[in-house]
Amino acid sequence: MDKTEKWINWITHFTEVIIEHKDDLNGLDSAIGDGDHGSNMDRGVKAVKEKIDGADYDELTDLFKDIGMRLVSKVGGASGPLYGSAFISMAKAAKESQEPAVLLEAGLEGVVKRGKADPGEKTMVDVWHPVVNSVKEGSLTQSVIDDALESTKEMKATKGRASYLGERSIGHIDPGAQSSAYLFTTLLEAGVLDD
Amino acid sequence: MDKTEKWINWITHFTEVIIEHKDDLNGLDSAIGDGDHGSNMDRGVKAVKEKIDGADYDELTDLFKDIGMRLVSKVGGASGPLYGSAFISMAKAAKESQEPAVLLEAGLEGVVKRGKADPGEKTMVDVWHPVVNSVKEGSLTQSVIDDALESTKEMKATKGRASYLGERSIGHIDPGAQSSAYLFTTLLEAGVLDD
Amino acid sequence: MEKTGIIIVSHVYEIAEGIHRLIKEVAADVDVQVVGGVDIKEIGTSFDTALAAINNSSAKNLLAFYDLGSAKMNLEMAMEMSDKTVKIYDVPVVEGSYTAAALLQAGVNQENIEEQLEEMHNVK
Amino acid sequence: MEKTGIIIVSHVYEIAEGIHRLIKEVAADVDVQVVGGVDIKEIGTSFDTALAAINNSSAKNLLAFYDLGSAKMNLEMAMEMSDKTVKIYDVPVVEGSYTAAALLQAGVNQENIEEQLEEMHNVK
Ligand SMILES: Nc1ncnc2c1ncn2[C@@H]1O[C@H](COP(=O)(O)OP(=O)(O)O)[C@@H](O)[C@H]1O
Ligand SMILES: Nc1ncnc2c1ncn2[C@@H]1O[C@H](COP(=O)(O)OP(=O)(O)O)[C@@H](O)[C@H]1O
Ligand SMILES: [Mg+2]
Ligand SMILES: [Mg+2]
Ligand SMILES: [Mg+2]
Ligand SMILES: [Mg+2]
Repeated sequence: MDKTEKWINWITHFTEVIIEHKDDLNGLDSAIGDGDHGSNMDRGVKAVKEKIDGADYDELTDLFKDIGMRLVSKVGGASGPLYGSAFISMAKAAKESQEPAVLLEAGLEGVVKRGKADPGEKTMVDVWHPVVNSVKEGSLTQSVIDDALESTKEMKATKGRASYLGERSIGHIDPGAQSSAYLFTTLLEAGVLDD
Repeated sequence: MDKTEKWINWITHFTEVIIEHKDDLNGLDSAIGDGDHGSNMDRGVKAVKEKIDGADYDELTDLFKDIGMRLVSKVGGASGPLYGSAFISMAKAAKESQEPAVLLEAGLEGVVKRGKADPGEKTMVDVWHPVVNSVKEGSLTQSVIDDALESTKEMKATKGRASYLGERSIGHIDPGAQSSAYLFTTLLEAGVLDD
Repeated sequence: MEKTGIIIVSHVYEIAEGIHRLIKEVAADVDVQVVGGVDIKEIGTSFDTALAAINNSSAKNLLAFYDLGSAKMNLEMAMEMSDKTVKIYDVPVVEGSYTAAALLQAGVNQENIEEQLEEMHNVK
Repeated sequence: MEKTGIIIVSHVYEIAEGIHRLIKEVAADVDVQVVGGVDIKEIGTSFDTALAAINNSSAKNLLAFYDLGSAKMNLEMAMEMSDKTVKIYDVPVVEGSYTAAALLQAGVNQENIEEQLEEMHNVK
């Protein structure tokens, strides 16, 4: 298996899961946002799939860059520049390293640089942050992801559209945290962290 | 001459003067606003003319009310509710009195109630206020009107669109002050204050 | 509880229509009445259209938003002539009406909406 | 002095077009580029259209305005990829861009425009 293959498998699998859960993501976003997170991500991952299907990637950096650029162009919501910045940042890091922990940490930095959210603000960062820490420690499991996702439920949103709801954002899972949970579940399943 | 006739002459004359000076008023408004004060007033007075031409007014209150309602409906700019409130307020006062000083003071109160401008804020109030005071003292002359108008030039606007320009509003005559100056010059010429 | 709606008076037809679309996305069940411009082409506001917006609402209690000062004057005249309860908020027209609508949809009461409108420039 | 222009990124096509009309009335000589929505129908913003707005301006120095946070993120990405000088202002999109445009038209410099933007919520 060459060095980009398992990463491509990951993204392909993520694409499928997003498409499958489009309505669920829209539903979560309806409760505390504008109800389009599923449609946004669906549009984005389909554009990514179109770009990478059949293409040959010798270098991880090229793969990640193509993914990031498609997402910033096509998603249409806040998640576009956020996931886009994650992958563009990973593309830069991939010039120096193939290490999942290094790459994912660069991804998190991209999300934080773009959205300026700290942990606890009820965003995708609340999944990315604990997950990346676990990857660095070599201890990522599905329950780390599940717990991180669940933790967003009781948070009050102070970033993004949900922040307009103030206290009323409490009691709902954050849609971007959910799509990020899919991202990391499929990462585990694709065996990117194995070897 | 019946009691409404000289007031009707005044409004008819005012209408003519506004139509004649439409471009001048637009020009003043271009410097510190959106350039439409002449067009706004032109539309308003034409609607007033259409309403009162040929109509019979036994009571001043009915005349003023029709004028006011046409202005609030048709002018389309800030001057609509301002002149409109002036005439509607005069209509109310005319139920009790035919005295020009009383009626015009009610007009000023209407403008101030609506726009909440104090003297010195570079608005039509800077013409209305000294003019009404002079009418009350029986001392209104053309030079009172001219001086009041001229005084707006060095003021800094703190109400209306011109206030967005801050210091840059200084050095220009206020368009609404100019149309109000026409209003009171034609009042003098129509002999409303005589006898 | 009395039904609460939103009205928006803008100087421009497209701004009013656009805010309506933005708001309806997050507040499908809130009655939102908008009016923009003297008509489709002409920029400005008038008493008549402001009053029509108030009357067209199915709600008796209205939160009102506007862009520039003359829209506010027409709104004030219109609310004096209406028997509905109208409160005008001096907040950014797009961001303020969006916030109020999202909160109304979530069932937040007017008092709490007002608190959030006051600090809303921090959200942006 | 370098030519200064304005760009506006909104989530909705009509809001962007409407602000453009409102602004041009008081700032006929200012280059104002607007973009609204992912396209005419779809609400949202994207990096591509924000970058196009920056590139389409004849000005090298740009004052940028947006409605909701995701528009700001796309603007930030676009400005990082552009060699123009772009400064984003966290002020009400309609009222803020209107103020900046009126002042630019009057020849006011950027520093003084910024001072007025800071106190602009008092004007309303
Ligand atoms: N500033 C931010 N930082 C991190 N994540 C954010 C931020 N703003 C929004 N998000 C994430 O984006 C998600 C919403 O994405 P989406 O619905 O596609 O965008 P939009 O809110 O523009 O419609 C939220 O659930 C949240 O996880
Ligand atoms: N709050 C106010 N109080 C008194 N007069 C005002 C106020 N706001 C605006 N004006 C007057 O209205 C005039 C502008 O009228 P007009 O151009 O018809 O309206 P707009 O500014 O809506 O285009 C100004 O020159 C000023 O005299
Ligand atoms: Mg959304
Ligand atoms: Mg959206
Ligand atoms: Mg004007
Ligand atoms: Mg106007």
